[in-house]
Amino acid sequence: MTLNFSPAQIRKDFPIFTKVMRGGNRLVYLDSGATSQKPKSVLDAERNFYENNNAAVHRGAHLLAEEASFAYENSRQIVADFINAEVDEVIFTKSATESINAIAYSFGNSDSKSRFALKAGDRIVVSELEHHANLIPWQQLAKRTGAELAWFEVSQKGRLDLSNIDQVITEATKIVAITHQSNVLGTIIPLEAIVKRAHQVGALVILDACQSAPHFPIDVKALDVDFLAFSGHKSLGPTGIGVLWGRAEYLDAMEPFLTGGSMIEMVTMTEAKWAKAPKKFEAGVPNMAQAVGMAAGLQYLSKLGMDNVAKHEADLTRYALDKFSELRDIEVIGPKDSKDRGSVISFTMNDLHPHDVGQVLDQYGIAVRTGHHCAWPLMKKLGLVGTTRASFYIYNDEQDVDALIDGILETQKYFKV
Amino acid sequence: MTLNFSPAQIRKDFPIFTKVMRGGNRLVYLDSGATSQKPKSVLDAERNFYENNNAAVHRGAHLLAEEASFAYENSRQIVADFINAEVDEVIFTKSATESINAIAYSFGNSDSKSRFALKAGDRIVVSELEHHANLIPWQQLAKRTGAELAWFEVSQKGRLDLSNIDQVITEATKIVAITHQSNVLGTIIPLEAIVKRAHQVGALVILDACQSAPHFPIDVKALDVDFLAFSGHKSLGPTGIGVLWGRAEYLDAMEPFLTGGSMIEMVTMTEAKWAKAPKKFEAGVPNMAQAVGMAAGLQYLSKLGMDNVAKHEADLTRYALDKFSELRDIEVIGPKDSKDRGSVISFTMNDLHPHDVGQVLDQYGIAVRTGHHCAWPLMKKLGLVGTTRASFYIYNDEQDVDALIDGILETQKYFKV
Amino acid sequence: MELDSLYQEVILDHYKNPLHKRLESNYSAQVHHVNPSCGDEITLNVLLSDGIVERVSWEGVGCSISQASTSIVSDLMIGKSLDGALVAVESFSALMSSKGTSEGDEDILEDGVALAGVSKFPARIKCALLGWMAFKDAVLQSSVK
Amino acid sequence: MELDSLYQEVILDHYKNPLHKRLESNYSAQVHHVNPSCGDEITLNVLLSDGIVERVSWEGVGCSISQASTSIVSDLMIGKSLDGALVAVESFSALMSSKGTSEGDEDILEDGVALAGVSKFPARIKCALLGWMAFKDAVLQSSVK
Ligand SMILES: Cc1ncc(COP(=O)(O)O)c(C=O)c1O
Ligand SMILES: Cc1ncc(COP(=O)(O)O)c(C=O)c1O
Repeated sequence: MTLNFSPAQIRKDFPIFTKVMRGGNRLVYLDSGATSQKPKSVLDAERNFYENNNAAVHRGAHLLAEEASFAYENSRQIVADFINAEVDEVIFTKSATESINAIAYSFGNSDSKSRFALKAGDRIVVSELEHHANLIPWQQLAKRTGAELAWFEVSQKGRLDLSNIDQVITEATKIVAITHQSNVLGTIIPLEAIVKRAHQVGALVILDACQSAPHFPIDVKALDVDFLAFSGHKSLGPTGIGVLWGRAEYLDAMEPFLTGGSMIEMVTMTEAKWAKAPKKFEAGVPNMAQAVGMAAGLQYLSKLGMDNVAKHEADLTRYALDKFSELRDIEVIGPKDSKDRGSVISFTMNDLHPHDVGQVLDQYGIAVRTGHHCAWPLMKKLGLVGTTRASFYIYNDEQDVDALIDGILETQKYFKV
Repeated sequence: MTLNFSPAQIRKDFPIFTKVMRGGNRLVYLDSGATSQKPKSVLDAERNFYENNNAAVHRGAHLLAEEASFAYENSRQIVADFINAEVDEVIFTKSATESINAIAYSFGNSDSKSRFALKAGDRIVVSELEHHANLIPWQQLAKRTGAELAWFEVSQKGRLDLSNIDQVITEATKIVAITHQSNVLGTIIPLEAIVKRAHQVGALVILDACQSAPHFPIDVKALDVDFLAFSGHKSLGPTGIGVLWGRAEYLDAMEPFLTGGSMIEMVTMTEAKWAKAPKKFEAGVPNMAQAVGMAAGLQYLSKLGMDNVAKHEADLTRYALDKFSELRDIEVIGPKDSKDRGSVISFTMNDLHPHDVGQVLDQYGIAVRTGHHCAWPLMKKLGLVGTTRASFYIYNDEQDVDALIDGILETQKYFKV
Repeated sequence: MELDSLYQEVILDHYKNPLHKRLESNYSAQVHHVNPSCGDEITLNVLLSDGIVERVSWEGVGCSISQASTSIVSDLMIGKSLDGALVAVESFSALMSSKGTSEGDEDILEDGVALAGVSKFPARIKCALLGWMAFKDAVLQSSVK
Repeated sequence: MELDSLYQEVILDHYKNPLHKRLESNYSAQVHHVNPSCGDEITLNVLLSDGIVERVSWEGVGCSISQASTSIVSDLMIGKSLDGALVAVESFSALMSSKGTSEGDEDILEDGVALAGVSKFPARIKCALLGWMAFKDAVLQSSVK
């Protein structure tokens, strides 16, 4: 295990772990892939904002407005530092889902001469691994513009098949929107090759970092992608906040998405001129307290060190995969080795339905996710109705894995399989 | 004053009022039109959600997911009750700005045969009173569809001019998007006449209730509008949450806005079918804690009684307008009598710039809003660069008004005007 | 254990040996229902003639609760009048929203009362309702033909 | 009072009697800048010839800080070389972001140092910068012509 990295100690910072679960059990939370739990420092940061600095940002000369503006802009800086971005490249949204939709709608709003405009003959590339959030917005954009949607396939081993990369990312490709790590299989994709090919043909790369940014170090400059999205609530932060990062030159040239207050430079009854990014993309009184909370969550992670977080999760995943391999009638769906995979483990058990598995585990205080994980096309491709998914984070340890293994054995016993 | 309505008592529920402001003064918060302060019950409700029930809603069989789903859906019911709506007609957004954009984009996404589709020759009606949030989305929709934007004018007294209503709301009108109460002037508009005419020509009425829903009783059935938007943060609730209400029959027939997880019934690589409202309009892991907090805020208001809230604010506004009328070189912009107006008072002072006025008031702990209040066209129409705006809420009382009056006198003294 | 109120023997029996789970070609209405949050799917055929439910058959994938519940509803409904069938659906819906406070009316629901425990597990109610809602949809479609 | 560090006498004087506030028709570049969050607007003309700022004139609406600051910058710049002017703009920008820790370089900024107190009021910094940024924009436009 990683030196000085103590999940037991970390759990003490998270109030929810004192909760008593069904059957009087402690909480074994293995659903951080859906949403993470929140440390006290995040809850305190939000509360402190409301109790001491609450006012509409950028909109008043009074002290509270000044303090609120500072808190909000300081949070933007913290997010920027977390992903090695420039501060004006960080846009606060309500979620990764909104971030991705924002790009798709902004492109759709471009006039036909813009470099972001799409038309019949153009291509948008995704993959079969995508979460619905990084698939449906592109389906819709394709439908609205006449562009064609193409995708990388997934092998039965759960890896992205890049053998036909030049046929998938063609010269006609304008956008490649892809997930960094699968929320179902844990697969980490070969991003470098994809970025290289995409940029070769002049396409923009949009990275869905929902399952990566909370779990390992992210450096947008090193990744060389053009846009990136992730959510606060999966990164120890509050609900209701997400991040859209984009290269400054693109944000400058793009059309806005939501329109309204604070994103304008000038307005008449018939026309409006836009403010510069990031304001251009933040209409209305923003989710200020959530930005502050999200920044506190990222600071908590930075203090642990994202390298340490990644190492801890890798160790735990290896431990869990070993244990799984000893179980009878359990199949891990996705990479069975720990290379290029994150700490998400999907599995099937006998021919029990995941809902039934999850229900028995719940009786032991074990929270897992069951079903299609918002990746319906992937499920169909793999011939599954769903999986049971355990996902690990900083507060999980080997005891949690052991509890899961015991729970699996109890489930098999319960259903006599 | 309203019987048993005690702002001093109410302030005790709001932690921020213990804050020491510039110059050692207490906080005289007169900027609730921008954002309201939050009672402890709201902060506790949010925190309780994170500490005890935090999980992704509608997505798991485990106890936390069940509890989170219950908390979230129960909040929807509380919002529905607050505006006398059906529960499935209430959609959680991040803000009123998003709510209004959601309608505009949804209409824009309609195929040409839909009743929501717009085309050249169709008309969208707004007014000169609009906040940018209820103006620019319609400018953009008009631009995208070729529809024409028309508007009601505002008289120098700050009232909506309905004398030409039949020429403004023509047979070609498809949408009437209008604010219930001006955030600059406090004017409450003659909604009934507008709804009657709009429905006569088959237009849909979209009400921006940002400045009304927090301040007086709202009954969507009685108002007979078709859509309504308001924000949590102006109604004692958290930032990062808003409400879009729409008639069930319209929500059923409309296209979605944001697409992604949880808003679908079925997805393949190339197609998706939508879930029913409200899910259709809530893609992604929602702002759960904010919904819970918003509901707690509305419950706080309901406990006071919205009739009492309205009466208190009306009394206070009358008191303030009386005091203002005794001041020299101060002009109230907008209705000077208390009929059909809310508790927002904009004024100008000598020819001092509002920023300078706000700055001196800040020195006395008085927080007001200065500038164009995101209503630039209205400012131009009235020939102003901006106003100083005091807006009252449940925690304000006559002492706060007196403090403002004293502050105004000090400001005049300071600038020797 | 709390779980046993959910997974009654009767339910596990229906799950392992579901009744009428083979689509018959003779029907007056066919419906396809899904539970989008978990991906469960069901196709259900109803043959209504002279106001009597003559046949119910189905096919689908899902958890033990949805499979057992569909097995139960299909067997229960055969031979009922349209009105009687709708009364049973209503009775079952009420049972599901009872939050564990009702045991269900065995005269109306027969094996269906074994699902009473589901009402204590909010996330599973839609599993139990899937087959019943599909049946209701199908029988109403048949009746207006 | 804290306020006095913001509203120095010099500032109020410039505010009441702004210098060069009348657009001259003789210019090498004209710019229009706004401060969208408060609606302040300014039009500013610069005449640059042989690398020397010959004339600065302006028109606009805004608060005392933005008006005084524009008055100060316009008077300060006349007669300066392009390079000297840009150095002064940099010096003023640095002063504004000093959070009250700097008094400003009077040799370079002259009356401009009276605005030092603004740096303690974050919401007002953009008011003070409006005229300086407009000037910088205009003079750079002139220099590339
Ligand atoms: C009348 C009116 N409409 C719309 C808005 C926008 O609300 P929000 O910024 O919460 O989205 C506001 C407040 O800023 C408002 O006062
Ligand atoms: C890979 C991936 N993309 C996108 C999303 C959507 O994130 P959110 O629901 O926070 O918008 C998720 C999580 O649900 C995810 O796991």
